[in-house]
Amino acid sequence: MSEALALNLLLFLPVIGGVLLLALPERRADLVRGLAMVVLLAQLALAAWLYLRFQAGVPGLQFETRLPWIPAWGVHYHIALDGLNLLLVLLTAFLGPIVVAGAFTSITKDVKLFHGMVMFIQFTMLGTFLAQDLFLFYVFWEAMLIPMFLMIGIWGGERRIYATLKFFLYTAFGSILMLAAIIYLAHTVLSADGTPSFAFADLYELGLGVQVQTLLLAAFALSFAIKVPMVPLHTWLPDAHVEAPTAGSVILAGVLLKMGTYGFLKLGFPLFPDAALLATPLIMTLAVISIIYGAGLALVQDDIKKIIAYSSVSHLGYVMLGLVTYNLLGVQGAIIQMVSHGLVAGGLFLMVGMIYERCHSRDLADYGGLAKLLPAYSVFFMILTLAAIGLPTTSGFTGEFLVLLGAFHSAWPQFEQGVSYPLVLASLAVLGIVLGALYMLRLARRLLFGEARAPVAGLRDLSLREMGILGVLVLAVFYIGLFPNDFLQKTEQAAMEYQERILAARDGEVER
Amino acid sequence: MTPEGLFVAALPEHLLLLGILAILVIDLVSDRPRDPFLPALVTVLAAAGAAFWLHRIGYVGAPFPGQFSVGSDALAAKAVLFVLTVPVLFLARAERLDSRVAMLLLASLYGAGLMLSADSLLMLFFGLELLSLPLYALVVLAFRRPESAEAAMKYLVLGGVGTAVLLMGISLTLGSTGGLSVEDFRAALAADDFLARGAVVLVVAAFMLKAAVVPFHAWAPDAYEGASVPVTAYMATIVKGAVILALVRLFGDAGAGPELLAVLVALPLLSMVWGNLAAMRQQGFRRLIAYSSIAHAGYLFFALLGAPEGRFEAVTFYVIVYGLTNMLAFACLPKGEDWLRDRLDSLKGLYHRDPRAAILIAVAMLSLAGIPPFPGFVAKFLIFRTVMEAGLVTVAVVGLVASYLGIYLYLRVIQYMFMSPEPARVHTQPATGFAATAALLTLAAVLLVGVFPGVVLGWL
Amino acid sequence: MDDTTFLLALSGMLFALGLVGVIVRRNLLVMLMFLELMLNGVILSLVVFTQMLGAEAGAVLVFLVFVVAAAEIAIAVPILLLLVRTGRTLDPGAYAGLKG
Amino acid sequence: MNGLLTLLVLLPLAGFLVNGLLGRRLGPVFVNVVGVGLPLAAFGVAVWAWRILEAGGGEPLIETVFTWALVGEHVFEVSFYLDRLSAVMALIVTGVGALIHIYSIGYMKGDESYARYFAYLNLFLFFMLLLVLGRSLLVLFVGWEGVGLASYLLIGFWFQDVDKARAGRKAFITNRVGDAGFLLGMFLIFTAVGTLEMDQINEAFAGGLIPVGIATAAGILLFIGATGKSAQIPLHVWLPDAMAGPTPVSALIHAATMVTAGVYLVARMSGVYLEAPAASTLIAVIGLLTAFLAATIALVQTDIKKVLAYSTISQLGFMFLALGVGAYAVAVFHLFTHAFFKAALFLGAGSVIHALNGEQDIRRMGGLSRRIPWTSGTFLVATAAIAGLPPLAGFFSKDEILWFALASGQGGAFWLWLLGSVTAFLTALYMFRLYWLVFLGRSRMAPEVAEHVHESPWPMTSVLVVLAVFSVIAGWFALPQYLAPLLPAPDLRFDWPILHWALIVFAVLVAVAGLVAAGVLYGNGGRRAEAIERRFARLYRVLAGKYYVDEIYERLLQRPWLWISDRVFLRLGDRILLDGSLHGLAALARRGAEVLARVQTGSLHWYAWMTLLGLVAVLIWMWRYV
Repeated sequence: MSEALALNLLLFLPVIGGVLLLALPERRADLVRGLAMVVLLAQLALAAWLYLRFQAGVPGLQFETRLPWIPAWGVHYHIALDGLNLLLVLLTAFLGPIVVAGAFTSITKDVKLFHGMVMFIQFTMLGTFLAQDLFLFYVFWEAMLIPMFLMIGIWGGERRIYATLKFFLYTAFGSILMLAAIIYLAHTVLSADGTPSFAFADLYELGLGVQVQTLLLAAFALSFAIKVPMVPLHTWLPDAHVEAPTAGSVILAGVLLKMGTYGFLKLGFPLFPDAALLATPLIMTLAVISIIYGAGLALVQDDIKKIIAYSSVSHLGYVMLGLVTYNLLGVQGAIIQMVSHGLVAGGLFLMVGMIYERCHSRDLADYGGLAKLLPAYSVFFMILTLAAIGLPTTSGFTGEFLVLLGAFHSAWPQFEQGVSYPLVLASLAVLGIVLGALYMLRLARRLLFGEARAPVAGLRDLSLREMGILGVLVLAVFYIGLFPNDFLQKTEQAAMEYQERILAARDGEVER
Repeated sequence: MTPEGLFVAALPEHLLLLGILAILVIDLVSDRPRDPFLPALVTVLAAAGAAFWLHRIGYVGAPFPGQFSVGSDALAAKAVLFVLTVPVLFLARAERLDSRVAMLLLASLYGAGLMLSADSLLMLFFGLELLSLPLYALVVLAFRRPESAEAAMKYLVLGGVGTAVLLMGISLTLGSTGGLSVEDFRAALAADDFLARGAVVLVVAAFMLKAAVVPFHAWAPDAYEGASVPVTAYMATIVKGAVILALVRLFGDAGAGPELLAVLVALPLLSMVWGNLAAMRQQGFRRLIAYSSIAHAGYLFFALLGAPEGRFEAVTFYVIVYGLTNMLAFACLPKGEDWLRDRLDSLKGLYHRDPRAAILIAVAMLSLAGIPPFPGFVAKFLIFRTVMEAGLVTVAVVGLVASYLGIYLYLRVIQYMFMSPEPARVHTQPATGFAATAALLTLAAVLLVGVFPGVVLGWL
Repeated sequence: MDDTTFLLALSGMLFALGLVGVIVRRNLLVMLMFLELMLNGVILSLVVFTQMLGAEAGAVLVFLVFVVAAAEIAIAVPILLLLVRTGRTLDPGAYAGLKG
Repeated sequence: MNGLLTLLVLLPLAGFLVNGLLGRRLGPVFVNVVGVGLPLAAFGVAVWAWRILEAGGGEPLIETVFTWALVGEHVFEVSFYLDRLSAVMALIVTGVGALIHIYSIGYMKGDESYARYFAYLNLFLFFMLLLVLGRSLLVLFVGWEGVGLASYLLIGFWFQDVDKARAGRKAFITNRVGDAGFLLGMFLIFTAVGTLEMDQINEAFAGGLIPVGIATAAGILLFIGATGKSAQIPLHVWLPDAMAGPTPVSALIHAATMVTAGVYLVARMSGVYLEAPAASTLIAVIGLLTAFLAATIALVQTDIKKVLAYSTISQLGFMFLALGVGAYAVAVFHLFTHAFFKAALFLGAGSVIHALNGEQDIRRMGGLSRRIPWTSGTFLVATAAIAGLPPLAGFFSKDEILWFALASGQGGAFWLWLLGSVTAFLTALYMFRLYWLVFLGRSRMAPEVAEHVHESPWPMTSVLVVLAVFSVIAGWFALPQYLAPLLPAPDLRFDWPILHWALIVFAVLVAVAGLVAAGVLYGNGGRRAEAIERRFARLYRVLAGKYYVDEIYERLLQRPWLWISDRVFLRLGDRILLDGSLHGLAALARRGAEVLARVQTGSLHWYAWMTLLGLVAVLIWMWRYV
């Protein structure tokens, strides 16, 4: 099987799975779950195979498929792997079976529709990452809202309607401005050389004026920043997370938020490098504010899910910080941090779901001393907490360390030239690790330590299935913490290209 | 003018006429009421096929020079509108299709055909009236409900005002340019005198009234609510499409002057905001679609802002998509008492009673909202690209933001179907038979347009 | 003011009067008559323009307007009958069941 | 031998994994074998490695394990580095560590989380070995944070007690503050030098290519990290609270090994500090201040472990004083001796607590020397050692520190020596006070406690004896001379042997004075001390309140941060500004929808009006300028 074919299969497996699901009777929930599991495991296998086949150090796209879709506009069905999306695709495929396995017992209503939605989400998320054509990207980007909307709205908590509408309308507002920018770009590319094109590769070569770039970047950035989310555009996130079912939270935190940072990485900054350089102080500031603001908010929450939701705001601040360092360390760190956050936050949400399933409460005040009641649960929770804090040997450390090192590395030369704000921001970001420990350990202490109590007596510890899920996650967390080099090698070329694209603009500015 | 030219150029219209006559004759000779579905369907399909065929062979002809001519665009538009009527027939059959309804429908369609081939304002006016007059009757024909007469009355009076306004505009055109041909109108568009300006704005206003653009929209919600489902579907899609396609034909390769441009920007924008906002609170499905159609009229009129060569493609594609998705939604509405099935409340928990219908309505709603991957997105993209290509970047951005306002109202329908608990007593049943067939037909078309928009765009 | 301008102004006034009449009168039949008045204004202007410019298309249109006006009334009257049968009044204000 | 250092590091890790995963199921004997056997094996390996090192004449052993990350031209390798400094550290860590593991068998007997305890302890050893053997700052940092984790887990070992869990958290957070400084320092060095391998960093700085400004900044930043781990002002607050953990943990982590990591770091990075006199001075001053202030606090503490904790802080301050004046080897020497006597003291305290069934308040002890002679004896030896009585271990190392504080050419000063000597006096005073109150005098124990007083089992006492022996002899190793090739002694301002001898005599006198003072004050049931307490009540309250540093932090940092998070971020920011404007917009849309719905009255007349208005408006618009 050729790799390009496998890539297409990877993308469309969930669609095939979804159609097969439709054929199953609603009452056979076990069959539905089994089928979904098989399909997503197959997808994971494909993703892993493609990851292994992916060649490090080769510039450009790999395993490319490019077919005309709307020829009159130059829109293509164009998908490929590159260093930027490779890990995210792997992460998405990795979390798929975990989500399904995690929902074995918690989803009993509309099982078929639920798994259909999981498939739909997998499809759209993978599509977003794989797309190499702006139009296609937008289609997937926006389509992703639909299954997520339903997932929160149907299987969510009490205020699910509010949360899901807020999620949809908030993100759609960003998207609509991005759409405006895309339409503008489409028409610009048309008038530039006559052959219409939406291919990223062509768009990178545009060379627009700084003013236009700034406006377009503002539109793109708004959309991406909402999805990341960066303060002050984050308020949809806690509501969505709190109300979403566990699976929704896992997908949301695990992959969906990365679409925002991926957007910046793949599109926002490299498409408009001059504007990106102009906006760097702003984005850097917002990134650091996100780190601190999220950490502060996470500290004063009593809803476990909200704590983790706000921690996502904080953690993705690191990703954003890494992206605007424009050096290899920071960018590579940001990529790793994305994956790490996906695993860690996803895992934590799963664990919250497991305890919620048992006790039907997410209020910290209801819990204490779970380490006594649920030892295995507590071990996993502790490991994931530590990974969230960024303790060395976990994936969180790899990401944060490289990001912060990169930030400092790019800030110091500027400091020596008399520009001190990057250094101040980088230092503040480093202080963020203290704040991170503050709220995560508060969570761990309140939940795991202290006098043993829980709303429900006679709690079962983790089942084998749950241990399996968490075990796999934790292994991945440690793998990235201990041996990140393989990942780094595969992404390095793309990160370098990203960096060069933006630095070329800076050099051009110097010449001017 | 050769006879065969006369015959061929207006072949679709002739077929429609033939169909009307056939139904009339059957009705006359038969001693009991006959089901006119099959003849009507055959007629519409034949007319659409003829239009499509003529379009494919690249037929160009002008049997009545200066009055009636057909070209590629006109034939494509006719084919689209006629094909879109097919689900209307199915819907009508699912409710109540007697020969009167069938004949009125075909007659109205005949008017649309004339309008789309009109080369003079005279013909245009004639076509428009032929399109509208049967509609008043069609609205009232759902007279199992008292509101239908009220709806028809409002539609009739305001439609009459529209007719008068259009005539005044035509008259002023005549006074300003000395002729009634479309070229004369285009000259008036370019002219800068008192009469010409009044002429163009009155004509445009009349078209806006027929297409329900704010502030000439007031009849639409009431008329839609009062009419039966198939008639509403017909009004919301085919009539609206025909009117705007006719206007596009009328404008031809001319552009609006700055003053008219301002009107063409402001009123559609107002329409989008108004329609989208007002629809948020609606409790009736048809009323919701009415307001949504007011907003969509705004998008459609935006196409006129673009460069002449792109307008037709944009509008036609939009009409196809918008028409199909509306039909899809209407076709999936559950069966039951008319006023009950119209209430949004009866959609609550629909997913559990009829998952297929719920999913299809959701698809339709999302497409109307312009969310990809559904074809409504491509249509929206096309319209706003047209606007942006004309250099009106700000207008396009504002328009897109206005279209954002509309997302909520469609989401609300989905929310009702999927996320609300089922009402204690359900008075409606899943759609079956003809409605379900219509749903399947439109779904296939929606999927085709959604997955391969390039094919459709290439054909246009 | 020459005759043409006067006649045109008159036609415009007729038209406006008709529209205002539709708005202010509280009887559906009278409203329909004002609708006809609007059309009369149009016809007057058409005639003036035809006369002035010698464009016979205008004359054709005048006849067409007659036809359409008649057709409109032909449809309007049964609708009014239906209305009155249920509402027992010709005041359009009584028929405001559809709103919102 | 290749892989030896890796083996050394991995042995405790294996212990952690085995005990952590299987320990609960396999029972205490198995746990003992694994949990104690592997650290002992590690000690053996450490000795072996040390012999190889010495066989090579002190030439460092380097073992590269794998490349952690390769980013562009930057290489981050996991590699181990054994020179004499790290060999000493490794020997202390594994040696004392193994002893304390043995002690724990007795101390933790019967605890329901026995396996977990040994797993954590092994985990600590693993990270500590990573810390001392790491070649690059990165590996050191991994160990650095890792021991912090182990410390956190062990402090909160009895997690059902909320205060203990809280103390663990406090330790972790405070350390994190230091770690942030550490990271920044590491980043700065990386930016300046381009590598994190410490031997290369030292070389680069020694080469004089790096500006003094960077050296100073890096030095201070790394020192901030050290203040966190080694509990120096201003980050010392966690260590007293850390006494919540099991006592062997206090001995191992919070006295002998982990807290000395900061000292090790500065000594290891001596290349940087040699280029940064300002940073060195800062270290000396902070170290001395810490030593002095902690000693004053220790004077009035009533919890046996708290006294020892402040004593630890104070002794660490001495080490930093030595580091600050450039006497790196001397600091390590004191670290070495301190490890033994402080471990002995803590384990002795543990034995006391064990004997008294958990009692820790020295006001309710007294007269224990006859009841638990082994403990008492070893405790006395260790007390004398820390007080600096010759010829015990503390005497040698402390004397050296004071000498260099005065005479070092790298920042030695009279006042450093003077305050150091005062602190030495205080040390003797509070330590003998402790001994007096616990072991001598009349018993103040509650009768039911007194009944059950018993000497600890042999695993505990034997360890005490071993440590006491080392407390005696550890000073006889000439560690500074051994380390001199690596960490040469600083130049002296004046090299007068007579002065040196005079100072030694003076130091002995100071220690004896402390002993005597303690005897006078506390000999008679502590009545004289109480009189002084009453006389200087305010001073006493300040000391007993630990200078209110915790309270100040709470007021200045913790509460404002909570306030900002809650009021500014959550209430003002999220709820009012962000969600508020969002809901405002939504309300606006709803309101608009309502108004528009009301416009649609259903009245035909009004509809016609709207049409007319629209027509008039567009006509006026079109005819504006015509």
